[in-house]
Amino acid sequence: MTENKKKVAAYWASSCGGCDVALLGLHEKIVDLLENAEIVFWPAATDFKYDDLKGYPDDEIDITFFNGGIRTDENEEIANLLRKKSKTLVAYGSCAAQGGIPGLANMSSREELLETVYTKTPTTHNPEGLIPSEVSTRDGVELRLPGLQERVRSLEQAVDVDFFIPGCPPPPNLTQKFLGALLEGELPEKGSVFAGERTVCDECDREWKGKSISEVRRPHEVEIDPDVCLLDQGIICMGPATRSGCGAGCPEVNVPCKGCFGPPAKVDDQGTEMLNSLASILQVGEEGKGLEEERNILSGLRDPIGSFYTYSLPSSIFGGRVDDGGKDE
Amino acid sequence: MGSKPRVGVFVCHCGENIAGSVDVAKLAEEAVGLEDVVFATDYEYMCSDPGQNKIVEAVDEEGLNGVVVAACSPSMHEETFRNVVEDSGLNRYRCEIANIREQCSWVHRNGGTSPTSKALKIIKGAVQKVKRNIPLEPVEMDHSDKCLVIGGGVSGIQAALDVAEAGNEVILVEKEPTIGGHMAQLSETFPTLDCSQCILTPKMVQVSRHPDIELMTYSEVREVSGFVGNYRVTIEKKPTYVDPDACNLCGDCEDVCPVEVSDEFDEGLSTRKAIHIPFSQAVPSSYTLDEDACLGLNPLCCTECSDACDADAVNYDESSQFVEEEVGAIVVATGYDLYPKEEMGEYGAGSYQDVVDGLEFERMLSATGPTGGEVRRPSDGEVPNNVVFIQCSGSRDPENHNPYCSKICCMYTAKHAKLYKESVPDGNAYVFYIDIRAGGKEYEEFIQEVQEEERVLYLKGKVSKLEEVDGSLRVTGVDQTIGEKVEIDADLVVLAQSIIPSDRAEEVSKQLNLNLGPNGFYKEAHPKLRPVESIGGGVFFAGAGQAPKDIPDSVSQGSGAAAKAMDLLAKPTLSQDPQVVEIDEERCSGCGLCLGQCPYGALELNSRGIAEVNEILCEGCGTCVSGCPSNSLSLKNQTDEQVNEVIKAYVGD
Amino acid sequence: MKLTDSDQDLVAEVEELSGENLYACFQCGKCSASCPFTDEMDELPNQLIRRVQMGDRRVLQSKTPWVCASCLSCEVECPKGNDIPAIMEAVREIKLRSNVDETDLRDLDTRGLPEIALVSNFRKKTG
Amino acid sequence: MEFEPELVGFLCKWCSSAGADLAGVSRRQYPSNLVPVTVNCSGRVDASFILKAFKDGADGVLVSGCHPGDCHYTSGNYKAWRRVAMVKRALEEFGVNPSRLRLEWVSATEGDKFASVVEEFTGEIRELGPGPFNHD
Repeated sequence: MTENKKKVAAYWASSCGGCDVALLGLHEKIVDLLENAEIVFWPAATDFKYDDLKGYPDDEIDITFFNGGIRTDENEEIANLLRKKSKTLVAYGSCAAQGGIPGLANMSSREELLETVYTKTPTTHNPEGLIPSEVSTRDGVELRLPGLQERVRSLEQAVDVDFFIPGCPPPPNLTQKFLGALLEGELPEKGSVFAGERTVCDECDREWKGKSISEVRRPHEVEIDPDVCLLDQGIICMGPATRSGCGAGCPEVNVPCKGCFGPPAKVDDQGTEMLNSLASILQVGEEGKGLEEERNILSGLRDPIGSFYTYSLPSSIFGGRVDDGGKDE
Repeated sequence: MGSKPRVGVFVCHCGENIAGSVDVAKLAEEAVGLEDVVFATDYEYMCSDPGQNKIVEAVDEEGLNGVVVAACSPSMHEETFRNVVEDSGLNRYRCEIANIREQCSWVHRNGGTSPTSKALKIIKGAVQKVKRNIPLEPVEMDHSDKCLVIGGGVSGIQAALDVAEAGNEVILVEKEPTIGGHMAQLSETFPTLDCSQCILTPKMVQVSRHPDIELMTYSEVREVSGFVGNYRVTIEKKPTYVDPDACNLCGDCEDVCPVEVSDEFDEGLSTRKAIHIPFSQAVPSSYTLDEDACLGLNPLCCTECSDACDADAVNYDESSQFVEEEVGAIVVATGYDLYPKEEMGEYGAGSYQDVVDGLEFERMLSATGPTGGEVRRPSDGEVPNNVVFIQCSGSRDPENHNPYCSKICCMYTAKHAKLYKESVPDGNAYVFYIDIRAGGKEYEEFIQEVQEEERVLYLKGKVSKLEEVDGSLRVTGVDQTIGEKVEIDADLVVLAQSIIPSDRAEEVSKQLNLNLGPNGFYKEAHPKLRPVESIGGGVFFAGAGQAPKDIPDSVSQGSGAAAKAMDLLAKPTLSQDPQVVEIDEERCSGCGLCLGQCPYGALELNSRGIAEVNEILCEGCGTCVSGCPSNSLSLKNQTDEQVNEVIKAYVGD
Repeated sequence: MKLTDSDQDLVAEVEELSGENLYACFQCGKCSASCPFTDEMDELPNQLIRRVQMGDRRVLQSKTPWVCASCLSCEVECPKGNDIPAIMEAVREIKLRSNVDETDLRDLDTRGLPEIALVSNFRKKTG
Repeated sequence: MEFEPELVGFLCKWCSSAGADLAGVSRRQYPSNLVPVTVNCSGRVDASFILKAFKDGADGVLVSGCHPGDCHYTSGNYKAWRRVAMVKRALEEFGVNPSRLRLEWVSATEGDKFASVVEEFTGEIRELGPGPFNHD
């Protein structure tokens, strides 16, 4: 172990674990990394304890890859701790960067979530209807669980973040690119996103040929033309409102983009941009003649929030379901 | 703003108009407290000379780089104050109007939340906007001085003559071997009964002789690129195989030609040779060899016409020529066709020889037509004694045919009936109609005259059925005035077939990026206020391609289109409001979603696959800006940031 | 009604008797709108004119000309200045001149009847 | 004190803002709760403007443009129509009463209509109470 080795940490908050796997997805490159870096904290791969982390002096860690959003008090506590101990904190993956899929839970209240998960799912067996709470006593012993917060937040919504590597999970080449920049000491300005500057369409070879679309279809309802833009074929593809850098892998294999790279540089709310654009290009017959039908199509869309905010709900304008201050009609 | 914003706010009392319900002094006081506002004042009449001077002085003394005038609607004095700001040395877009009169002081005199607090919000919004405004200069562009007219019917002829008379070069493109259009086929014109050719052919000759009109007959526009002021047009000149300069119209070629085909000028009621001239006064006056009918342009098969031509005008080796032209304005006058009578299942679907359409009947009535002007029925050449005219044939029938009124049929049917009665005084003319629409100068008088003087029986009701019974045509209709069905055994039936757009309309609309309405007619920029302009600008409509029209309307619109074209061509440069769309080339991915959203076709993808805006075509509506999913488009001085900051100024605190 | 079999003589006769051009009528209906007796008629005055235009002899069976009181309302209002009462009279004349005697004096109870009524009766029922 | 809603109105420059001006010229009185943002065309109204207005604290948002067929830019109002339909759908999902967003066609000659629309809308939102991000 040389003195020059960079101290690297990785942490997993509210996420599926795929991002940790993605780090391992560097394959043999990880060996190169280990030549130049030392892992000082990575619960998914190594046996470090929180106390070890707490014991480090501030700014001891050169770089922390933080994946997952902030869902629990524990997530927030460790995020703060890692922020203190790290020179550079990277929001790694869609959940850390925008809140990710777990962020869709923001469409329900905490109580609704617990009730659904512990009592309502078809596979749940919980005859007593027990719902975990932060503090409980068993055999005279007080047990504590990290608190489940009201909302999922992206890492940036909880602590200061230096860089973002988006993706679900981030593709290895972006991680490599970041590590290269780190080791060369050539990191860009704070707040940079390690991905493209444009949208997925920039990397997608499909061509938008029409002027508008006249219906919205689901992928299984279409015999997909491999050369034509999926949106042009009526399939909701988030590509136009999603940051590039992934190489358009999904649309290339007839799978519409779900938006995991988050919004492109100038967009702050990916979902709103997409629903706005979809409304702009939907046209039944001659412009202005099919208004009622168009409205029916738009208001009949299944799960608009789930479709347009798959990965970005917590960092969107509304952030999730809100309480209408007023009375319901 | 490059340097730090220094905004001045000028609150107008407008006498008591604003000051009567809004605390103007308080507004000025509060405005100074706003971020980036370094000066604020109120004055009785900001638009007066002393008021304007206050702005000029403050810009100078306070080093303002943004001005907000809180006064009346921008539609009143935005120009005034922008001029003042320009006079004071700033770019005119450094000025914003806060409308606190029409939309505040005048409408909130009593009750509700305070008009003063609303006025302050409006001012705050204007401050947020003006400090983000960028200086802009009008977009200027050179243009070609030529005008292209597509279609050589009477409307196109009129447009071409008017534009050329104004001193601009005109290229008149006509797909047929002669100009004249349908008007040249007509016998006489309603309501004056002028001989159609007599009034038209002098104009045709004028076209051919005009030094500034380049006439290209037997030609079609094949490709158009560019935009208003600068169109690049490729025109195909099809081979006529006859040199018009050499041809002396002796007609020897026609005499010897062994091929006879149906004559389209006579609507198929006569035949012509493969080498032919549409009619004797055709312009250009020259023969055309119809390559489809000719025995193959093969000297081994037949060289009769060439052999017979003493002038050596026939040349079998001619081929299509493609001519490229740059033009600034385009007049589209592609005209109309008749809805085919084959579509009229209820009227025999074209299977009865003695059921003719309006144009066929015109040829029968024409002195130069196949019957020399005598009405004779096609089947046996007999003079018909009972003639039934059916109006609205294919019109006003949304379910089976066309939904619209073809406008001219009431009049030409009356004319037909009159001319028939003049030709066959003992004959009976019956007209079936739904309504008589005679809304033109001296039209109603004409209709009444035909009914009264010519004793034409007008029956109110549509004919349901037409069938051949014992050698005549049994017409079954109704007369609603007596509420009874009527039958007529007719010798000849004339269908006033619906007017439809010429078959060229669709192609031309694609070439020029024009919109077609639901019935295939060109769609104008505004149905009432801009009836001859296309949405995109630079292309103007004349004649029946835009909607069914009679001759006076077609000629008027031809002149109207010419005036619009001349107006454009007369400008030294084309200039445009610079508040147009701008594209962030670093961000645009060329997804293409914006292209179809632009009503003006101002957006296209460039060779790098990135959207590019044509600032001349862009009208600055900003629809595409909001429709861009990556926010790569912005509207100058109405950016997302500006709107969002205005919103914050209104509701955020 | 088969128009090609129409009775052109009827048209000519009405025009001769009335001195009016039947084709001057363009069926606006104002005569019928202004007529005070249409409730009693079996067809409207404009319909009667149309039938005559068409040469429809059934018009001679119509009640309408007999209900017509020649009050001239229609003529005053007609936009074409047609003398419609004259046309009505012409139709009545044609009917009368057809010389059909439909009244048998013996069937009539003439007691107490004013003379003028008797004359009217002859005029109406006899032709 | 009675709840006074804060309303933002996006008015197109050619029809609705001119209509609002006409209401002024005719001195037609209406509540001052709505503050107008004039944009070139109702088609300029981005869905995010509407959501941000709510986020900033607006209790209601009006989008007003030229009548169908009369858009100064021929078809921007149709885009507005569809975007508003879409945002209403999203608002509903987000738990916001979609009546807080209103689309109206107001022409330059309809000063009275503009005033009535604001009057009605203000009343309606006053009834509904504070918007999703206005809890004060």
